[in-house]
Amino acid sequence: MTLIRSQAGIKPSAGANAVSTLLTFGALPIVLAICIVVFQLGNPRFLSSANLLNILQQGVFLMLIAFGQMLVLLAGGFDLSVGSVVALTSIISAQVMVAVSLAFPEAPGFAIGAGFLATILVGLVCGLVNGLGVAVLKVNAFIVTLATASIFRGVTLVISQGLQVSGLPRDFVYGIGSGFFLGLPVSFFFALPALLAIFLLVRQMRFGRYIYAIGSNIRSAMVAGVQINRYLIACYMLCATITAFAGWLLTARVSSGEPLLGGEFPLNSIAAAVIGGCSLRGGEGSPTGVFMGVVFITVLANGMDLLRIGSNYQMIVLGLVLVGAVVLDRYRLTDATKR
Amino acid sequence: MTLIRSQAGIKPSAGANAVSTLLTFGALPIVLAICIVVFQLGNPRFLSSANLLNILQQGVFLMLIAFGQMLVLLAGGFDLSVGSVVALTSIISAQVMVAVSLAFPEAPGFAIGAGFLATILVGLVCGLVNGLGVAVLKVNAFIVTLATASIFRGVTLVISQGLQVSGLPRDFVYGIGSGFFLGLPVSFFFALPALLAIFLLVRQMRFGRYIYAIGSNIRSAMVAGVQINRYLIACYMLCATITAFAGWLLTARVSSGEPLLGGEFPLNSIAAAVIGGCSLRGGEGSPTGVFMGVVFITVLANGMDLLRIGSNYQMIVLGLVLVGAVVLDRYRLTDATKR
Amino acid sequence: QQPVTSFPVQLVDGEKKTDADWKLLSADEVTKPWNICVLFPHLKDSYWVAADYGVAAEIRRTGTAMTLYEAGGYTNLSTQLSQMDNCIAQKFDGIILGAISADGVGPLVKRATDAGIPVIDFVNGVKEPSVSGHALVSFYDLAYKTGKYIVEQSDGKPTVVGFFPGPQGAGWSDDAVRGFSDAIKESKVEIAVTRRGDTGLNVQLDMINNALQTYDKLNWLVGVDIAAQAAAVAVRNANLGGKVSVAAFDIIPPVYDDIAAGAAKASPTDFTVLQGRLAVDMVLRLLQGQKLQAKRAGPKPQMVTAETVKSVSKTDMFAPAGYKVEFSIEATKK
Amino acid sequence: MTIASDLQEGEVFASLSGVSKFYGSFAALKDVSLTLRCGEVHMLLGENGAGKSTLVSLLIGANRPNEGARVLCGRACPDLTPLEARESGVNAVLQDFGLAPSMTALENYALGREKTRGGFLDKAAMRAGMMKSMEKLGVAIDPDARVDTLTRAEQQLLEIVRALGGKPGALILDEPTATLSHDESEHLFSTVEVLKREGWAILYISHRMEEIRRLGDVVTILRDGRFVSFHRLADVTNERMIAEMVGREIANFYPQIPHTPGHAVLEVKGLCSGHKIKNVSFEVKAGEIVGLGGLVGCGKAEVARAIFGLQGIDAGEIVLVGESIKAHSPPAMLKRGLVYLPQDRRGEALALNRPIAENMAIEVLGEAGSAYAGFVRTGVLAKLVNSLLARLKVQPAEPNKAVQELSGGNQQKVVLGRALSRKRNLYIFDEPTAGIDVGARLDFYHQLQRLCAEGAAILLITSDLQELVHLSHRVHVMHEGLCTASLEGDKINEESVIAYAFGETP
Ligand SMILES: Nc1ncnc2c1ncn2[C@@H]1O[C@H](COP(=O)(O)OP(=O)(O)OP(=O)(O)O)[C@@H](O)[C@H]1O
Ligand SMILES: Nc1ncnc2c1ncn2[C@@H]1O[C@H](COP(=O)(O)OP(=O)(O)OP(=O)(O)O)[C@@H](O)[C@H]1O
Ligand SMILES: [Mg+2]
Ligand SMILES: [Mg+2]
Repeated sequence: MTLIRSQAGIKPSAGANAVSTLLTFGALPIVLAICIVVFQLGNPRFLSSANLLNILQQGVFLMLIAFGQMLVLLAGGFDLSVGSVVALTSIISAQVMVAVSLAFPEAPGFAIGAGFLATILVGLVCGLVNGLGVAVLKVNAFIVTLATASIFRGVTLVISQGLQVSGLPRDFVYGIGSGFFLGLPVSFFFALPALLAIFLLVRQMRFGRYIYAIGSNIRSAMVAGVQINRYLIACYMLCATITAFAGWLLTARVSSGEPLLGGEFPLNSIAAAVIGGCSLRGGEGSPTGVFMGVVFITVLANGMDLLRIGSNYQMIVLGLVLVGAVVLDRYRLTDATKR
Repeated sequence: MTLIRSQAGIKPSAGANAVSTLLTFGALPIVLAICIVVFQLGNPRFLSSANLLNILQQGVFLMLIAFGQMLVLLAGGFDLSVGSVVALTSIISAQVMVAVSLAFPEAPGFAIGAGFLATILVGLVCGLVNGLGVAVLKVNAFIVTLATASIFRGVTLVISQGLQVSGLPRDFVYGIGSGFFLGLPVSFFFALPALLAIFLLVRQMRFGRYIYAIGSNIRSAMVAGVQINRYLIACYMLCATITAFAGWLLTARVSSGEPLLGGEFPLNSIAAAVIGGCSLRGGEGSPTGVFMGVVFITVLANGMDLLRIGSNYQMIVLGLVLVGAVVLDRYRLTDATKR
Repeated sequence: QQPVTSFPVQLVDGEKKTDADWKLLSADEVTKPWNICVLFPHLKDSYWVAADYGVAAEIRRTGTAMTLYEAGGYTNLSTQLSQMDNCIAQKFDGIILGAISADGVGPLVKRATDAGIPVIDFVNGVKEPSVSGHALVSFYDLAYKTGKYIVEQSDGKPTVVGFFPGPQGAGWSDDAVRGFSDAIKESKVEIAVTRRGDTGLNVQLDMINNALQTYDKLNWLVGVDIAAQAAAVAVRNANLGGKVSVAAFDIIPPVYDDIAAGAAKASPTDFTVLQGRLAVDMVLRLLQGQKLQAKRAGPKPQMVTAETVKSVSKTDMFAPAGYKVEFSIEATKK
Repeated sequence: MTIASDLQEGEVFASLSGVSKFYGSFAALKDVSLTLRCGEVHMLLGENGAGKSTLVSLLIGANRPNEGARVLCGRACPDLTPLEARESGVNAVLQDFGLAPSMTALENYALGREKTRGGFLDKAAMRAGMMKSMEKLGVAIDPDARVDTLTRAEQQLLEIVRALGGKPGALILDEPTATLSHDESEHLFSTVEVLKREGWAILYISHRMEEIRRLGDVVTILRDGRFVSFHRLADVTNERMIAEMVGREIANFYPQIPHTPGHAVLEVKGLCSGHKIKNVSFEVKAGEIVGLGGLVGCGKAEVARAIFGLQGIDAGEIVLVGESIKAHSPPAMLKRGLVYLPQDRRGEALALNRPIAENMAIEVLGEAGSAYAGFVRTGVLAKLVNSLLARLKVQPAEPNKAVQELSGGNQQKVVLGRALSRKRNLYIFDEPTAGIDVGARLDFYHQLQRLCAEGAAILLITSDLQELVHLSHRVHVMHEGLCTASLEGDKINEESVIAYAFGETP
C-alpha cells in the first residue's frame, strides 16, 4: 500500500516548532503585548483597574458586532448595514420602552422586556432583508447591505424625525447601561452568552462547518447538500440580531434612543475581523482571531488617547498599525501553508 | 457556481432572442430610461438644458473617480482611500497654488500649472503607497486602503489644521471651476481625455488584458508571465492619480482647498462601478458599464431632488433602486451564461 | 493685540435672557495647575478648530493643562462615550464637553459629576440636569437671528427661502430648524424646500444646485456654515448674483470672506473663540470653588453683514491663520 | 448482497430517461437515457463537451433537466436536490474539484453529513469514519491538513475518499484518474471492484481505453449531447467505441516521433528546491522529448515549477541554451523562450470568467507583433486564436465565450492552445492531456511531433504511464525528490518505470 506522503510527515526542527506553535495564534498577541508595554510606560494609568474596566465597557459593543460580522464574512459575505441596524434598534426599542413604561409605569421590567423583544425583532427583520437580498435575489452583498444601510437609516429618520428618544426606564439606563455586577459592567454579562453561543456555533456545531464551506467554495457546499440559501439567510439574520442586541445595550449606555448611533461600526467591525484573520473572500477566520482583533483595536484606541496623541496623528498611527498588524499576521498564514 | 446554478430553462423564442440582444447592454439602460421618463413627468424641468448641464457638472467628478476605482476593481482590488486622496489633493494643490500665486501674482497660469503638478504628484504618491501595500506587503486591499484612508486624512488634517485654504487664483476658480466652453462646463473638457485614456487602456491595450487576467485569477496571470506587482501598483497609481485630478477639479469648483472634501466618494464610486457590472471579486466589468452606473447614480440623485422627495425618503428610495438595478441587471449575466 | 479679559454675554435662566459682561479669571486667580479634559465631536472643520483655539488660548493664559479628544464625527457617539470614560478614569479635574448627543451623554455626565468632576456643556447642549454649566449659544437663537434678518430684508415682500440646515438627527441642526421657522412665522417669508444632508461641501453643493433647478422663485439660500459656503459657489456658478442671496446661521472663515466680498449677505456669529474661553473660565471657576454668574451663558451673538464685517473681531470668531490645532497642553503653573 | 435501499444486484438504482439540458439555445444533452444497475460498472464515453459531466450534474441534483425524468431507487425525482441525492446514496467525484480550500481534509470529508452529539460536532467519530474510508482506498491523507496545502492528486484522492464515506448506493467517478499516477489508479481500480461486489452501482467516466476495458461491464457512448449507443463491453472493440465516440476511425495511437537530438537546451544540475526536490540533474536537447515520471508527490511537478521560477532554488543551477540562469521568474523565463503548461488548469492556468480568446492569447501579448505601442492588435490575435481553436478542435469554437462555460476537456484544450501560441525552443508540459479525449489527445501528440521535428526541446511530465513510455525519447524517473533512473531506447517500458518510481531496481 502506498502512502501518499502527507505534508505532516516532514519533521520540523524543535526551534521551528516552538515558533510555529506560537504563530498558530498569529503575530497579533505579540503586537498587542508590545502595545500594552508601550502604553503602560507612556501612561501608568493604562493598566489601572479603572481603565481596564473602561476598555472592557468600550469593547463589548464592537465585540458583539464583530462576532456578527464574522459570521457573514465566513460565509463569503459582507455587512455594511450594521451601523444602521444599531441606530434603528436604538430608536425603535427606545420608543417601545417609553411607550410601555408610560402604560405600565410600575413595572419597568415589563418595559425592558418589551424593548428587548422589539430589539430582537428589528434584528431578525433587518437580517432577513439582507439575507433575502443576498441569497434569493443573489445580489452582491456589498450592494445589498449598502442599500439596506441607506434604507434602514432612512426608516430610522422617518420614525424618529431625527429626534432623540428620551425618558427610558431608569432601571434600563442605570441597571443595564451603567450598572456594575461583581465589579464588572452589566453589559458584559449580557454580552457573554451571546458571544459564547456564536463561538460554539462556529467551532463546534454543524452550522459553523456549513458557513465555512459556503464561504470557501459555494459550489462544493451545494454539491455536498448544504442548503445554501437557508444558511446564508441565517448568517445575515444572526449578524443583524446580535448587532441589534449590541445596539440595545448601547442605547442603555447612552440612555436615549439615538438616530445617529453606530456610524463607526461597519468599518470598525470589518477591520477588527480582518485583522483577526477573516478573509473578505470568505471561509477563513475564527472567533478567537476576531476576539483578538477587537481587543487590539479597542486597546489601541484607548492607549493612544491615554498617550495624548493628537487625533490627527492617531489617524496616521492607526493606519500604520493596521497594516503592520496584518503584515505581521501574514507570517502565520505563510507558516500554515508551509506546514 | 454559474455552471450548476444557471437557471436555464425554456428554449428561447424569437421574441426572447430580441430581448436577449437588448440585454447584452444589461438592464441598466432600460431602468435608466424608465427613471428619466418618471422624472420628466414629475418635473418638466428635468430635461431642461440647464438641468442637464447641472447633471453633467455634478457627474464629472464621480465619473473620474469611478473610472479609477474600476481599474482597481478589475485587478481584484478595492480602493477605500479615494475620498482621502481627494481631500489631500484639495489641500496640497490649493496651498501650492496660493503660495505660487503669491510669489508670481502676475502669472496665474504658473500657479495653476504648479497646482496641477502637485495634484499629479499627490496622486502618484498616494497610489504608490496603496500599490506597495497591496502588491509588495500583500495585505488585503480593504485593510490597506482603509489604513491609507486614515493616514491620508490624518496628513490632510495635520497639513491644513482643519482649515480651508482660500485665495486660489481667480482664473482657476472662474476659468476651470465654473467656466463654460462651447456651452459646456470646462471641467468636462478636462475630464474627457482622462476618461478616454482609461477606456482605451482597458479595452484596447495590453494593460487592460493584463489587469483583467490578474483580477480573474492572479496565479494564472503570474504563470502566464504577467508582472503582477508592476501592474497592480500601476492600477493603484492610476486610480489615485485620476482621483487626485478629480479632487483638483473639485477644488476649482468649490473655490477653496477643503480638508473634508470627498467623503462620499469611496462608497459611491464602488457602488457605481458595481451597478455598472464590476465584480468585487475582480476580472469583471467594463468602462461602458461603469459609465452607465455613474450616470444612473447621478441622475437618480438629481431626479429625486427635482421630484421634491424628502431626504429621508430619498435614502429609502436610493437603497431600493440600488438593489433593483442590480437585480434587473443580473438578467444580463444569466442571459450571458445561457447563450 | 490686547488679551481678552471680558466680553459681553447673555445669561440664560429658563426663558429669561439678560445681557451682562463676563469677566475672565486672571492668571493669578487660578491657584492650581488644573488638568482639563476637552471632548469634541470632531476637529475637522474650522468651527471646531476655532473652538479648540479658544479653549487652548484660555488654558495657556491661565497656565493650566488640557487634553483634547475628538470622536471623529457626529455618528460616533459611542466613541465619545469611551473617551469620556477615559477622562473619568484618568481623573481629570474638569471636563469640557462638546456633546454629540444631548441625551446620550447623560449617564456619563452624571458619573463624572458624582465623582466630583465638573462638566461644562460646550456648544452643543446637554440635557442631564447634573451638568455643572453650559457655555453655549443655542443654534435656535442663531438661526432665529438669521430668520429675523431675512424677514427684515424682505421688507414685507413675499420671499422664498431654500433651507439647508445640515444632517437630520444632529441636535444643533434640529434646533436651527426650529429657530429659523419660529423667526419667519407670520411674515411673508416662506421656506420652499428644506433639504437635509451630510455636511460635506460637495454634497451640499449638489443639493443646492438641484434646488436651484427645482424652485425658480428662490430669493434666499440659507443654511449651516458649509451649506452657505456651497450656496455662494452655486449662486456664482449659476450667475444668479443679485437674484438669490445667501445667509448662514453660523459662521466660518469662508462665509466671512464671502460676506466681505459680497457673495453672501449675513451670518450671525456665536463668537466661537470666546465661547471656548468662556467654557474654560466656567470650569476653572468651579474648580476654584466659585459660583457661576449663571449656569447657562454664552457670548452675545452678533450679526455679521457687509456693514459690520469690519467691526467684529475676527480673533473672537476664528482661529488665526496658521494656527496649529492643539491636542494637549502642559500646565505652566506649579 | 444488498445495499441500503433494499436493492438486489442487477436491479436499477437510478435512471435517466429522455433527459435534455439546455444552456440557452445550446443543447448540452438531448434526449439521453441511462440506467445504473446495482453491482454493475457503467462506463460513459464521449468526446470533450459531449455532455458527460452535465449528465452527472443531473444525477446528483446539482442541475435540473429541461426535459425527461429522473428516477432514483424506484422513485421519480423531478425536483432532486443535492441533499436528497446524497441521502439516497448517490456519491460523486466531480471533474472540477468540489472541495472547500480553506477547510481541513476531515472537515471536507464530513461536509454535509457531520456527526453530532447533542447538537455538537463529534469530531472523533468523523475522524474514525475518514480513517475507515481511507483504508478502503489504501491511502493516507493527513485529516488536519488544509485542503489548499494538499497536492492536486491528494485532493483528487480526498474526493474519492469522501465519496466512499457516503451512504452506500451509487458511486459516480468523473475522470478520477486524470491526475492520478499509475499506482493510485491501481488502488482505485481495486476499490471499484470491491464496491461492485458489494452491490454498488458505479458510473465511471474516463478517456483512457485501458481503464474502460478493464473495469467496465457496460458502456454508454455520447456524442454532441446525444445518445449514440449502449454496449456490453464484452461485445465491443475499442476501435468501434472510439469510432462511435469521435465519429471517425482512429488508428496508430501513439505516433512515431523521430529522435534527432541537437544541442542541449535545458540543463538542470544538482537542483534542490523546497523540501520536495533533493538533487535532480538532467538535460533536454533540441529535437527530443524527455519524459519525467514518478509517483504522486515525488516532486516531478516541483521540478518544472522550479525551472519556471514559480518556486525558489536552494542549490544547483539551471542552464538554458548554455547560459546559467541567475534571476529567474516566470516573466523572465517566458522571455527566454520557455513555455510552461501548469498542471492545475483551474488554479494556475485559466482566468475562468474571461473569454477563451483572452486566455489563449495572454502569453503572446508580450511579443512584438501582437501589440503596437501598447495597443493590442486585435486582428492578429483573432487570427491566431481562431487557428488554435480549429487546430485543437475546441468545442464550441467561440473566442468570446467565458472559459468557465466550457467542458473540462475543452478548458484543457484552451490551456494547450496557450502553450502552443508561441513558437519556442523549450516546452515544459505538466499533465498536458489531463481530461482530454482520445481524438484531441492524438491531435496533441501530432503537435508534439511537429514541434520536435522543428527542433524544439520538450520536457513531458505525465502520470499517464503509456503516454510517458510511448512518446519520450528518454525518461527520468523520480522517487522522493531524487532522480532514480534515466532510461533510454528500449529500456523504456512500463515495468521498469514503475519499479524505479517505487525506488526499486528492476
Ligand atoms: N507547499 C505547497 N504550496 C502550494 N502548492 C503546492 C505545495 N506543495 C505542492 N503543491 C502543489 O502540488 C502539486 C503537485 O506536487 P507534487 O510534488 O505532488 O508533484 P507531482 O509529483 O508532479 O505530483 P502530481 O502527480 O500531482 O503532478 C504542485 O504542482 C503544486 O502546485
Ligand atoms: N454553465 C454552462 N453554460 C453554458 N454552456 C455550458 C455550461 N456548462 C457546460 N456547458 C456546455 O455543455 C457542453 C457539455 O459539457 P460537459 O461538461 O457535460 O462535457 P463533458 O462531456 O463532461 O466533457 P469533458 O470530457 O471535456 O469533461 C459543453 O459544450 C459545454 O460548453
Ligand atoms: Mg466533463
Ligand atoms: Mg504532476
